[in-house]
Amino acid sequence: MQRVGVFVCWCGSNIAGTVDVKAVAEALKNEPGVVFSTDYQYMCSQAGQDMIINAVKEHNLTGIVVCSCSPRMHEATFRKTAAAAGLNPYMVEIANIREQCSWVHKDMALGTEKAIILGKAAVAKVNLNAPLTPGQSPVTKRALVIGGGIAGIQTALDIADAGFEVDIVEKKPTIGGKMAQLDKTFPTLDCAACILTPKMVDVAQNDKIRIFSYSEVAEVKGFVGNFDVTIKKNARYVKEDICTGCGACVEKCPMKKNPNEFNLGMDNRPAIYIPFAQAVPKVATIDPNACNMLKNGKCGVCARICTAGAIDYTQKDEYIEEKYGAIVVATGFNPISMDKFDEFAYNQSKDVITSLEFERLTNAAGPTAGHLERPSDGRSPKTIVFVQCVGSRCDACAEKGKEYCSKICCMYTAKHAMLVRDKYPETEVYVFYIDVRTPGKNFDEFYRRAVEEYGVKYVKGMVGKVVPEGDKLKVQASDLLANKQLHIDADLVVLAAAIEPDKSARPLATMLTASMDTNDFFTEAHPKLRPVESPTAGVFLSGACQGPKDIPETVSQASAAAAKVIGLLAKDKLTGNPCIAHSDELMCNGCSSCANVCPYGAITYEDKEFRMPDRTTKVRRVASVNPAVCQGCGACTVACPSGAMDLKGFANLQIMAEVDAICK
Amino acid sequence: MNNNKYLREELLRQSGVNPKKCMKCGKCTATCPAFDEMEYHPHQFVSMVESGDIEPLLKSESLYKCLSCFACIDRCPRGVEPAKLVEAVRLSVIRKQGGNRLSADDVPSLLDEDVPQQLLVSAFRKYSK
Amino acid sequence: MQVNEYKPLIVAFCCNWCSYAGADLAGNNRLAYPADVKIIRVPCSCRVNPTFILRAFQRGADGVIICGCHPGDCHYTSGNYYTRRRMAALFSMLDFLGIEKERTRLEWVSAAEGAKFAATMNDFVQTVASLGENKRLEDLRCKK
Amino acid sequence: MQKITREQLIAKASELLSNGTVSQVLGWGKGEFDYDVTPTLFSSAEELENGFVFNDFCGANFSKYLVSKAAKADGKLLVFLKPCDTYSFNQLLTEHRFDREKVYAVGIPCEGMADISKVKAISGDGIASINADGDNLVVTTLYEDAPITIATKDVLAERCINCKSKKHVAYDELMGEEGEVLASNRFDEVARLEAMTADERFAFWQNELSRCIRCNACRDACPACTCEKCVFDNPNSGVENKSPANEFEEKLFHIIRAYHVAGRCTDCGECSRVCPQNIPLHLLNRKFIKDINEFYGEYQAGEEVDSRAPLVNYTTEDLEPGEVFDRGDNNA
Amino acid sequence: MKVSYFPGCTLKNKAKDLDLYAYKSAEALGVTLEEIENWQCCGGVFTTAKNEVATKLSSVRALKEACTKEQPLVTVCSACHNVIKQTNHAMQTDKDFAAKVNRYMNEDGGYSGETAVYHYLEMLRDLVGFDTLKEKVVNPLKGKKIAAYYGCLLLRPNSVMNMDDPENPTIMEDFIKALGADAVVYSMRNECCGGYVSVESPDLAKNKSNAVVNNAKAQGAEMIITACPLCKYNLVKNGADIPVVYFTELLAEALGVKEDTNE
Repeated sequence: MQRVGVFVCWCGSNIAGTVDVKAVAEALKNEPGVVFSTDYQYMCSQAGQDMIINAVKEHNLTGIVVCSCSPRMHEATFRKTAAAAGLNPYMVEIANIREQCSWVHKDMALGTEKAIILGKAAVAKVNLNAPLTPGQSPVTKRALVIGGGIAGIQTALDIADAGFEVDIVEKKPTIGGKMAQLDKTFPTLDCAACILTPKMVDVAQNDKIRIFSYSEVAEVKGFVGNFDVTIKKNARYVKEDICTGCGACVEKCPMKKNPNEFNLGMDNRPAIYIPFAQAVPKVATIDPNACNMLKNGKCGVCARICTAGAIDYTQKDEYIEEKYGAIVVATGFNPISMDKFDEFAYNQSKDVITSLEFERLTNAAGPTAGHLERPSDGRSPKTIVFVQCVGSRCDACAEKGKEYCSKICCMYTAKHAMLVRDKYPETEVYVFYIDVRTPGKNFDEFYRRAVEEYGVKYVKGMVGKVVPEGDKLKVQASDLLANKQLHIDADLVVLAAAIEPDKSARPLATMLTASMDTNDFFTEAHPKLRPVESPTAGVFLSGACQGPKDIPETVSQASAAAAKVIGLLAKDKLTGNPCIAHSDELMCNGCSSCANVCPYGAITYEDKEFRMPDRTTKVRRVASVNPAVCQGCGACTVACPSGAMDLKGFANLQIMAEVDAICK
Repeated sequence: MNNNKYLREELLRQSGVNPKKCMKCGKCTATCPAFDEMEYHPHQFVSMVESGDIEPLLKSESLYKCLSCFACIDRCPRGVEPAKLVEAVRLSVIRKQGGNRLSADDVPSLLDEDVPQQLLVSAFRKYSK
Repeated sequence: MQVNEYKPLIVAFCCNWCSYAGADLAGNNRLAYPADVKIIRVPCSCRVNPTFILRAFQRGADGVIICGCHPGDCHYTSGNYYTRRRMAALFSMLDFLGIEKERTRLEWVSAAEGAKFAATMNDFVQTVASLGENKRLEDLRCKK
Repeated sequence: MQKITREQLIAKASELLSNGTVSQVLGWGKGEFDYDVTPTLFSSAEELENGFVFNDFCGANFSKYLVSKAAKADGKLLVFLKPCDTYSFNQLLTEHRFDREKVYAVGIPCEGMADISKVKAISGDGIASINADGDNLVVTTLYEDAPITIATKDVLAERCINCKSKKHVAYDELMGEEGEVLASNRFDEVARLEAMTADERFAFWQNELSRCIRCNACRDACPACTCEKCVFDNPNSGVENKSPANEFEEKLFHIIRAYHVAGRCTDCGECSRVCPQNIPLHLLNRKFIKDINEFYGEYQAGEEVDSRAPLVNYTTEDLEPGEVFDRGDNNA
Repeated sequence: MKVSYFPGCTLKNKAKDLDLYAYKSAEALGVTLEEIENWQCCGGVFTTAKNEVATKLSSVRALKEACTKEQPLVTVCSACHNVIKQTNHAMQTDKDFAAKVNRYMNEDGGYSGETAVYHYLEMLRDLVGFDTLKEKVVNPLKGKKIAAYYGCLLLRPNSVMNMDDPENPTIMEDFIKALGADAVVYSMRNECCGGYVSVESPDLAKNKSNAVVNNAKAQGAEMIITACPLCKYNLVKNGADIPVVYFTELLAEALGVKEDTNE
């Protein structure tokens, strides 16, 4: 039995208005173990806390019950108070008589009665409390960045700049991500490659940064400060450390006709390839689905041509295990499939393209060397129709598309339209829009320039149908302001496809136990105050994996995530939560039920020798909990049939005592 | 407008359409095959019923020009279903005494020998009560 | 108002991360529900042992409700999935023994669903009140 | 009548003892009466000859004894397993409850075991001897002059009438022919209860459970109840109780016991066999098994070693507890 | 396999071909079409208003009969299919509507949308299988460039009809390929031909149907197939200069049962 002090808070009138606090304090005086009971206007104030500290000393209290607001509000405060009074901070229990009593009940008598019961439950619990000491765990001073686009690159550079080691895992053969595929960037129109590739080179040359390209995360174990990650390095059949990236193999490879992913399939690449000239690492990769040598054992041209001897057809996927203190998710986005929007004839005509494909068509390093040509016949288009919001802002009951605004389309379409009119002034350019959304520095000015200086025809309305006929695309659309239906014979139709999180994000979230929203964007720990952290400790969010973002926003979030990581890695020790599971080995059957339900793999087994009553010894298999890994959910405690497994701070007997007190 | 409050509610109830979902993109009107014949277009039906401005619709020939092809329903990104609203307005007209658009007497003059029965029965269903 | 309106005793187990926070939010928004509901905080709905539920009935509870994060949103990833299976099995067993199934309930209440919390509690209290006192799982020794 | 004889089993056991494969034999030992068969350890052919029996009353499931006996045995322990026993055997292996290396399992066929209370219902009390004769049992009693002949099939235990499997899922050696997993009607009785109203069910169980004397036989015979320390014996568990003090305690004990073995119970039926009050306790376990099958897909505990029991598993698409009752409300 | 069959008014009059070929072809494929007894006209168009009950009863009766016989209900005419399927969907999802209908019908057990409704094309795809169909073809229509015309009724509203991707359907193209011919894909195949207003607003109808035919021709079609008598009438009447035939006719031809129907 403890010597319990009860402190009933008025919270001004918040509690005292509906609960007779004096009566509560008085009633709790008679509870077992209670040696002191009082009330005060604001327990959380300095004066209130001092009152608690003095009472602890004066009455030799060993346990404290505060009847006040939610423990989610001030539990931490009162634990500190207890510590200041020389008590173990976990000898405090809170009875929530504000959020769950005075604020939801109107009747003084009923409110008071309930407050007393809640107080009794807290007293019953604290009587069974035991001092708890949080464990400490070390921090591995290395970060993992998953995704090597501009978000991952910026995060990695910032972390490395602070002196910590960073690994980037990128599933493509090169880092660079979507930004590497872009032509110009809004609203400044500087070329994406010109600002991105120097950063890629910085990454490559930074001795704190390692790049695992053509790789993916296979397994994540552990917890904040101590993640154990298995990285699967896919076989690229080229020895990365030997390949010089000279490109001779690429030139000589006879299997030339494979859709070039970097150009979104608008041209071909050989079976052995380097995605683009500034790739990092600049190393060739063999596509095993295209290579005749790998498929049929015939060919071997690249191996013969490679003077460095970098080709290795026998290379196998490699698994690398590494420890990290923090993980940053930067898995980015993709345009959605246009399959469900074939009223725009994307599947029927090569000349209906997405905006990302348009980027490649105008990019000097793209399939047309930057000349705007129709994919079908190479003619230069005279009339181009841009369609906004394809698959964005759809209602869920429309059963296609996304409910959210993709955010970047208005601006890049203005950019596309402007660039076309700039380079090919004779081209007619229509943009069909629902709303033009341009919140951002210099964004609306940019859009206005497209209209006013470059003569882009913005039409408030939507395209309803695109009919490829002959060499034209017959576009039927509405002009809502003129109340007209327009029929335009276009040469090229560009669809601003909605963007969605990369498909790899969902399984990754499961591995990380990081939560996601219904759209598969990662959820932030708090939408306003903790926007770059996942609710899972040690996991941080960078870029479009958290929601649609343009480049400036992505880079700011990337640096913010890096700052959070640096803050974590700068610590030598992390203090854990002491409310964790523990197993009584005398009662443990070793049946593995607890380990089966543990989401963290915190439970392991060992064979232990026990002395039996008849003085013989018996070896039994018993569970033990890794205190650094256990997060204290309690799933194991219910799975355990013998009751050997219990949870500190929320023990079976404590909860039953609460039940008894409430039901008494 | 108050007079139309009841009618508006009735139209929404029997059509099951929620015009508040509309984001005014105009895709219904963009895709409508009968646009040229219509005085009021699908997006106008949605917006005018929502605002209670229903009188002009009741009098409009547009009611009989809708092809019931449902393209506006399927292509609406917001799931608004304008065609159902057009039909609801049309029904509120033809269900009234003398509101029939088509009478049996009209039929013979319309016929040619190949006209499928389907056309006649559907015309009756759509234009008369 | 009836003179002798029956007041059921309801024990609500709420997970710390979602449902307890949801209950707090109901408080913040002053969404009223009957004082018959007494909340016990557990780290996760999966901490709720069937023994606790039976214990509550033994000691005089008329209804027991367990609230957790929505499936997929568990702070501990998977705790509520185990809860879902355990409670499905347990509730079905209680029903098999002829104990009113309306006295037990499992609800998913997120930290944002203060209104749902209050509505759920109002509904549950009403349901249990209409059943009357718990007679089938009572322990006469624990009677007042 | 069993297809395998006492003599065959003794011969097999003696052979394994003499060639050193095993050092001890866990078998059915002679009791005070012919129907009163007791699990016994034998160390020699002589002991076997004197004390080993095998008849229609050898229902005891030996798997559970391996938890305590296998660890203590010096060499290997020979255990005879009927098909239903092998499921428990696997389940205990899954839960790491004994060392497989210490056990030599011999699978034996089973034609179903007799229920002595059914025999007594026909013959009356005072049974002096019971002998198998073909498909019949010949019973002599103190009160009747002439022996009474009873068809074995008429006194089969309920669990054997609804036998789920004649197949052995684990053994080192098999005697006799291997059988098949059977399509039994074992859930019919549960379904019958489910179809009752809640009031009827309550009355049914009130009547059954009120007879409980808390002798703990069900728990002690149950091959899933192998806890080092049972919560009901543990003063620190908060639920310790040693007598069926009232209706609540009866229910608490049986609900929690059934819950603790839910997903692990192989439906061997030992609980009901050993209950001196003839409470159909197996129906509680079967209810859990039936529910689990219906909610989460067919699952037979012990069918495979290392399978994951349904209650320590989940899918994201599992049904909600509320939906359990929505699936056809059969208890209006 | 036996299925319930709802022919509809047009198939018994102006579109007898569609009906006869459907019967013969089904037989050749091992499917028996059992005509609903005393079926009544579906009304040709589904009234979307929730408070319109009486006009939907004929469809419910047919559905109920199929339900009693525990058979799927198959239709050939696009319009009948659309009306019946939408009615069935309303019976499944709109409780008020279903209750009203059941009060009218006053039949044993009522009806709440249990019957599976198949268009004949879906029957070929889902019950027979296009692979099986391919095997049964005796006169492959090699080299023929055929354009499928879906029109509106087969595919829309997609949330109810759920037959195929409403913007990029393939069922008829797959059907054409199964018969050995080349399928011509063209964008107007799911646009309205204006059939409903072919008498009332002939210009609109002409305009729309020409756009369909021209688009098909531009993509190289030599023939158009359809499942809708009204579409066929409208396309032909407005001067389609390539043949427009029912898909069942093509099917009967490929299966080698076309001749015996022309007695």
